[in-house]
Amino acid sequence: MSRLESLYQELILDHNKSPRNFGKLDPFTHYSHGINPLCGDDYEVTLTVSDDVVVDAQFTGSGCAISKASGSLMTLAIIGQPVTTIIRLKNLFLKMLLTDTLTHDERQQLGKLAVLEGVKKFPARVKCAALVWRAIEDALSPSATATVSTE
Amino acid sequence: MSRLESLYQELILDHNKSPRNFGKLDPFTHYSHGINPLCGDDYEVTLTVSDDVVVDAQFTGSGCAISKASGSLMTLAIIGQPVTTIIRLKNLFLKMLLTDTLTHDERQQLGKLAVLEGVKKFPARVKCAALVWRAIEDALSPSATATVSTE
Amino acid sequence: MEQGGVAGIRNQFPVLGRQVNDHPLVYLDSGATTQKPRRVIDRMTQCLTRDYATVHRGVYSMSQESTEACERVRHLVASFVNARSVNEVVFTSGTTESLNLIATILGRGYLKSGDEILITQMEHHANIVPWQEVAKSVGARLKVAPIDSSGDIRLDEFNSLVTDTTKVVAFTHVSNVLGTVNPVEDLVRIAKNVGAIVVVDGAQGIAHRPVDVRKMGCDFYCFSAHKAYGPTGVGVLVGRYDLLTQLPPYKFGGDMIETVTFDGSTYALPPAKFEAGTPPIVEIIGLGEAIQFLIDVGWHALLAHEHQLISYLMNQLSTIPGIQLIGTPREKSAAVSFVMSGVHPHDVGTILDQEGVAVRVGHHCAQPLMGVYNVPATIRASLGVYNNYQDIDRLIEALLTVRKYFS
Amino acid sequence: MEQGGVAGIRNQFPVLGRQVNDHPLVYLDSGATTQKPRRVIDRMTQCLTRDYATVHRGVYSMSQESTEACERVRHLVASFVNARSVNEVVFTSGTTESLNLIATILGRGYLKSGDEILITQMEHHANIVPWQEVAKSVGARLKVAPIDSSGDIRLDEFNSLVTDTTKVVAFTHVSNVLGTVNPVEDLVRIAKNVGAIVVVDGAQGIAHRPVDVRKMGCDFYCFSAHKAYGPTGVGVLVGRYDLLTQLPPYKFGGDMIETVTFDGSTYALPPAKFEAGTPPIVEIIGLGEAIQFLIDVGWHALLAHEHQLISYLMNQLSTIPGIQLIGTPREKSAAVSFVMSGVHPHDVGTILDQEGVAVRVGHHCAQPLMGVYNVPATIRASLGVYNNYQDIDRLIEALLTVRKYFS
Ligand SMILES: Cc1ncc(COP(=O)(O)O)c(C=O)c1O
Ligand SMILES: Cc1ncc(COP(=O)(O)O)c(C=O)c1O
Repeated sequence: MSRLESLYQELILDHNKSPRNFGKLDPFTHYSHGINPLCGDDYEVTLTVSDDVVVDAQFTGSGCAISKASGSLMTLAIIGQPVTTIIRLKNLFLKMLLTDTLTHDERQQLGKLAVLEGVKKFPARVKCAALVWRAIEDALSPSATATVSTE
Repeated sequence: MSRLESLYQELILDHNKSPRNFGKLDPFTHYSHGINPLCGDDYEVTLTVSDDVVVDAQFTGSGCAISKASGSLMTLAIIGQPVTTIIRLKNLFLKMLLTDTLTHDERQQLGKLAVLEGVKKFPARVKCAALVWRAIEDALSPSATATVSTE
Repeated sequence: MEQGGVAGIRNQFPVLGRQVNDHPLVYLDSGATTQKPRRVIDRMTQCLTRDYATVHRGVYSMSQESTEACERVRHLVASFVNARSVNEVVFTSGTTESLNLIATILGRGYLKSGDEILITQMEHHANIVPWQEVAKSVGARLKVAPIDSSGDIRLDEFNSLVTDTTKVVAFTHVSNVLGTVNPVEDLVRIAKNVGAIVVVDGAQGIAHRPVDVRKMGCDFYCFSAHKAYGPTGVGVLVGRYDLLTQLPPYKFGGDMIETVTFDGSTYALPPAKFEAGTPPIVEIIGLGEAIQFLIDVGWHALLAHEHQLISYLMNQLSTIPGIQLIGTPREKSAAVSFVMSGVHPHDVGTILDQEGVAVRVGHHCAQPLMGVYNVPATIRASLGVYNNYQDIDRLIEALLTVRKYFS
Repeated sequence: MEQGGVAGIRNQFPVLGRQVNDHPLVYLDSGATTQKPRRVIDRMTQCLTRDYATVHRGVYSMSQESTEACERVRHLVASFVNARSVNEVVFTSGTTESLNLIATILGRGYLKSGDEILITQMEHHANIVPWQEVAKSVGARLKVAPIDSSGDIRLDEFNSLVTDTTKVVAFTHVSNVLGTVNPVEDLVRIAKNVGAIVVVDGAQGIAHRPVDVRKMGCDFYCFSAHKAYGPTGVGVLVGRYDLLTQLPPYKFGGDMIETVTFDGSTYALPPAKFEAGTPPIVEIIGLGEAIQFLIDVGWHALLAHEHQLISYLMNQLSTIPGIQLIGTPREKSAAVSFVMSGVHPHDVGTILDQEGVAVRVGHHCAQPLMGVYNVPATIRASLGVYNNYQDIDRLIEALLTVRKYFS
């Protein structure tokens, strides 16, 4: 697989073309707005959290294939999960992008999200994949800021 | 004569050590203050002009050997001279410093002032020799500004 | 193609021999910054290895020579842009500083509450934000002249936006996104009808069109060396001498003063008044060499080369499905922006990079303009004197690769 | 003499092989600007011939590499001065801009009418005039702490000048005229008793004393690369991150914004917030190499070398009749100023230059200090890592030539 092929895998291109849970919950309990000023990626994430479980999640906005696929895959991964699990997933996901390679066990936990591992070879694109996860982190944090900006 | 010897001739060193007409006329009819901000040369020139003749002239202040000798020699050259002659001398003097070499005749007219011709080989010092003459030009001009600054 | 002034010119740019991601580099980001010809690099190296000394302050020979070398560059710049006098050329750190300088001193010494400042929709952030700030600080209003869909300033609207309360009109010579070459003389004429001060952002102009500030009639013209084959760290503000004399200084420190006491200071005359501190000495020397390079290539060759390549590029782009050009103005210079249906510019940038093709994707520091075209970002290929047909063919091939992934 | 870190170091500075007025160059003006080692020149050349691209804005590999290279320099600077975080390092065009930046933003966002700003009698114009201007614009008062006759700040007076109305204290780390190394930690302690913000002008400090901004306790530390074996056109402001966050921006343009609309703009976080426009990319790279050069020579060698040469120079000067030293402080760094009875410094400078000896004569951008010593100007010999005993012997010989003319 060439570097490009490992970045733009079928699954990513598919989620880019047809993002799942694309929209805005109304009403919602949690919200965050994630922007990347330099490349213009701009997403809103809305959540319905009940009893510390994310019962529904949507995202909307615009951005590159990586950020959009990441958002789509994220919603699938978090709906129905307890907040603590989501935080763990987020940490694992960012670890995959930013630091070491994952253990086999960790990759298992990430499931389909691991398809974004190819992004690691494109340092300029890491923040694209991370953006919606930063927004989730923000939305779920006690001190939610309403807008997070990655750079 | 080395370049240095041509710059620091006996006559110049003598006028630097014992500047003539060094002081400030009181009263005076014409005044100018010449400064060179970068090297700190700072002179006042006072004149008594009567019937378009400079009947007395003094200069005072501080500066390098070149500027001081130039001031001293200038006072000797202008006392007793009509303003028109002084303007001509000034133009000749600046011509000697800034542009062509002088004709034999012109050098004759400058008299002792021609001792400063060696300054021409030291472009950084030309403004030192010119400073008091710029001040005289200013003092005698209808729109005297009280302070002239050379750079 | 490579004839006249640009024949063999690629060999003068060492960086062009480089590989990127296993492909020979195709450099199409000259709008961001140009590569440097060997002679500019050599001139700077020579200065650093043989002639380096401070300016202005030394009576010793090397310092005088250094001062003279920098002043010769000032003369060269003055004649290159046809300034009225060498004292109209102020060295800055770049276009951004030049524009901040002029906005700041107009704010301190000229603009008043209720005055209007007019800019255009196609401005770079460097020609927007300083005016927003100065407007805020003096209570002036910032107005924005609209462009039409092809990327030209709407002259009718511009005309009616210039009124007696308009005190400053600031616009770009050439748009860094649209490639639009503005009709500077026409715009200046309109602005001068009401006596407004005119500031031209020449960042994209200086290396692409002959600049004659007297003919243009503008009061200030700003540019950076690094977009004109010269070094980073140096730029120019060309300004009308009487205005530079009347307006207050900008930065304070060594070399811009006449006398300093603890009770107050008096300032030197322009240009020294605006050049506080040790200037970018080696960079000024490099700027001089870059301008001499442009002169040696010659406007005839520069313009012909640019014209041919831009036509070819626009033509070739039109063969790719789903490409929308952003900016099809009457006169277009070296920047070609576009978007591709179904692909975000960022993805295009990454794929092109894998093919060794360097273009810029993003908002190009012109976010408001992105809003006008309702795109989050564009892909921009911008040309320099060293580009050739092959570079464009490589770009087109790489765009076809993009299409393979995003069909 | 040439041992440890400085052994053979002259060979690294190509300019030192040069002749001036038929004599081998003796360069004693490092206080104005230092010469550059081959490795700094080579690093810049390498960047220009192989790696040059813009920073921040490109997704293509060369631009990313360029961005990373510049950010590595930011890390290196941060660790060199022991900043709390890499985000405390702002690249500027030099000390003068750093000081103007901090004075301006303190004026916009912190100082109020009636506040006091305290500087000292030994400041360079760059650390006087910006404060005069900001004091004027906000209605604050500028106070001046006196020095004693040997050139040390009078701590008793300084102490009593720092009061509850003192909001900013700004002083130089090392005097460019007197060579005084100020007791930064003591001065900071006094200033911090009243909660004043402390700004240190490190132009003459950075290459001569280890700098530890945390240990110093200052809020801002400024320097230029070109006085520390690096390029012109780049400098640094190291600033406390919380203050950089709270204070308003300085220049406006690309890269310092988060979003721009025609109705207003929001700003990026520090350090980007203070770095509008294309930075001096190649110069930042050169600065990194210069700092690595200093690290490689090592403070042990640098300090020992400077100490030995300064002692020798002071000793040798005392053998010449009619020399008066200006500045005999407790701790003295590499600047040695003096006057000669019966000779104006300007004449000394010219004669020395004829002998190939480059010293600076004049007020050294410290006119008020000249007033304190009641001299119009001084002669200043200032040392760099490349100077040796022979340079000093040549200076002394040349001063004896001066005595021949002016006896
Ligand atoms: C039109 C325009 N104006 C201003 C600038 C700012 O120039 P610099 O970053 O060199 O200060 C640029 C370049 O980025 C530009 O394209
Ligand atoms: C003590 C001091 N402060 C500030 C400056 C100004 O530095 P620059 O000219 O590099 O901005 C200098 C050097 O001239 C200096 O010696």
